[in-house]
Amino acid sequence: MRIQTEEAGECRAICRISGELDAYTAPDLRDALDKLVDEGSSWIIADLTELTYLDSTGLGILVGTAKRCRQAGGDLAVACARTNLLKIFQISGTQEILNVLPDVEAATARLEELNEARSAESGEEGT
Amino acid sequence: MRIQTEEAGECRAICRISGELDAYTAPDLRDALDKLVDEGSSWIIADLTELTYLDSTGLGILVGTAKRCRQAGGDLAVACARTNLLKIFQISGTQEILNVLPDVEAATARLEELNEARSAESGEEGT
Amino acid sequence: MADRNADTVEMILPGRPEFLLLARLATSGVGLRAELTVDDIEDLKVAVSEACTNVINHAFGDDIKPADRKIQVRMTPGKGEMTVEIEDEGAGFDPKELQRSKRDGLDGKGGLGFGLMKELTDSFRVESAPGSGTRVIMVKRATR
Amino acid sequence: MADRNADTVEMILPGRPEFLLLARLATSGVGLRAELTVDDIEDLKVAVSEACTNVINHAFGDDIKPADRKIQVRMTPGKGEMTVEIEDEGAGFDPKELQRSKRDGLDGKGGLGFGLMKELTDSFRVESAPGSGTRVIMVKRATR
Ligand SMILES: Nc1ncnc2c1ncn2[C@@H]1O[C@H](COP(=O)(O)OP(=O)(O)O)[C@@H](O)[C@H]1O
Ligand SMILES: Nc1ncnc2c1ncn2[C@@H]1O[C@H](COP(=O)(O)OP(=O)(O)O)[C@@H](O)[C@H]1O
Repeated sequence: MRIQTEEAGECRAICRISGELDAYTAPDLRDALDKLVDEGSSWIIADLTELTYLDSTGLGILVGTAKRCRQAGGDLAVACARTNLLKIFQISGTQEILNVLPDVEAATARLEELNEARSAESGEEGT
Repeated sequence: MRIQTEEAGECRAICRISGELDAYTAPDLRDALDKLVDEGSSWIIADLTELTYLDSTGLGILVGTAKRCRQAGGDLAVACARTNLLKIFQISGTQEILNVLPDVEAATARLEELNEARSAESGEEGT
Repeated sequence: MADRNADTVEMILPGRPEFLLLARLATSGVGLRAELTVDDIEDLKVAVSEACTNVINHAFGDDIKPADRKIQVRMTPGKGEMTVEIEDEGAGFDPKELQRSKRDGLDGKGGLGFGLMKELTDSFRVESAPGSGTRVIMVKRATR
Repeated sequence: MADRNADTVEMILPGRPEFLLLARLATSGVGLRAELTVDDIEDLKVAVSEACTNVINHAFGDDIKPADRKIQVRMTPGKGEMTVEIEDEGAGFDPKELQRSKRDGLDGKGGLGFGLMKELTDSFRVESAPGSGTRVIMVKRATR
């Protein structure tokens, strides 16, 4: 597994994960994502376009990170188009909670939407 | 392993072998090469450019085919550039007897050379 | 016990995450013999990895020496199907508890692993009891 | 006997050519753990395959049932090296005969397999005797 993270300002970050994500490689991903959140990123895209293997250990980390993002006022979206991985999201019922979308573009758009919706909400609250 | 053979006229043929050549896949290659020789090809190029695995079983088949080609007045040349396979030819001392060359072009040229040399020889014998 | 026969591949792997990849490689190798499709093999790789991950995470208490933390894997390719048994001689558990924990899923309370094994194979069975180890038996049939 | 330890992977493979690929896949999987380079692993894959091919070709007479034709493989990743043992309970042979046959090499009279195993590993030993099976022990060290 290889991990590449990039902070994009305004609490946004992208984390590209390639190769195989299992209980052996998972701790590295957990560290990388925790670091992003600790350093202030709360709108995170997990780009799994080049990921070839995923199971419950990896899902656990993604779900945990999504929760931390939401606690910080943001959210997480997953970019993934590989059939065998999509099946894992689907069976585990995590497609919605993880905002699984086919590519980084769609994932970025989803996070923008969620961001605007939240700003609108808090705006309304404010009035 | 995948095998693709092509007869090119004037007793010439090329056999492209990709994937892994071991004791499991070897019988298919032996059949394909025997068929070429049986049907009249005696100048054969074994194109191993896309072969990823080779061991003594595969070497045995190549050497056997080279002998059959020479008995029929022709010869065999191998196109191979992969370091790990070249090591196998080298250790087994089969680089010369199998005319191992880096690509199909060089292998073709070698067979032309050998062909001309033989014609010249038989020409001399004839005079 | 699943049918073992002349084609059965047996492996004893160290019960550590480093060796999960090897269990998956073996699944591919035997899956090809069983004429499973590439997608079938991907599914079975997850199921096998989940079962092995469970052994690593749950079977052995801190008192068990590394040399005794072993995962036994048996893979039998058949005609268009493949049987996998994953066994440990660890702590075991009461399978009746599973139904309950299943709902907790991703909240870290467990249940997702077995859920995936079940959904990704065509037949799934777990034999376990506290104190007498665990055996998971799964069959994956080739899609046509 | 080679050192076995908590990291040793054991496999029992059916003694048939279909399973050679699996032996090589396992070599890759364990080789990565031993931090061998890609080239080291390619070399060791050939050595392992040769030893297993020998079991398939020479260890079992026609009277041996398929279920009894087994290849035992043990792989132990170490610090920058990997030990492999390949063992069978077949016919065995007199290793003293090897020197003689070696020269025949590719003439079909044998010798090339052991030659490759020897050249492609850093340490090579064969233990065999007629009637008591064969064990090949090889060590591959990581190139730096
Ligand atoms: N090999 C095993 N040894 C002991 N307990 C196990 C084993 N496999 C599963 N279990 C028990 O079954 C529970 C459910 O497992 P699973 O569905 O894979 O979810 P998780 O591993 O995420 O908890 C585990 O939490 C554990 O208590
Ligand atoms: N596992 C084995 N069981 C019985 N005989 C063996 C075994 N391995 C090797 N031999 C004997 O040693 C000889 C040399 O083996 P090798 O160098 O691999 O060449 P080859 O397999 O081409 O004959 C074989 O021909 C065989 O007689």
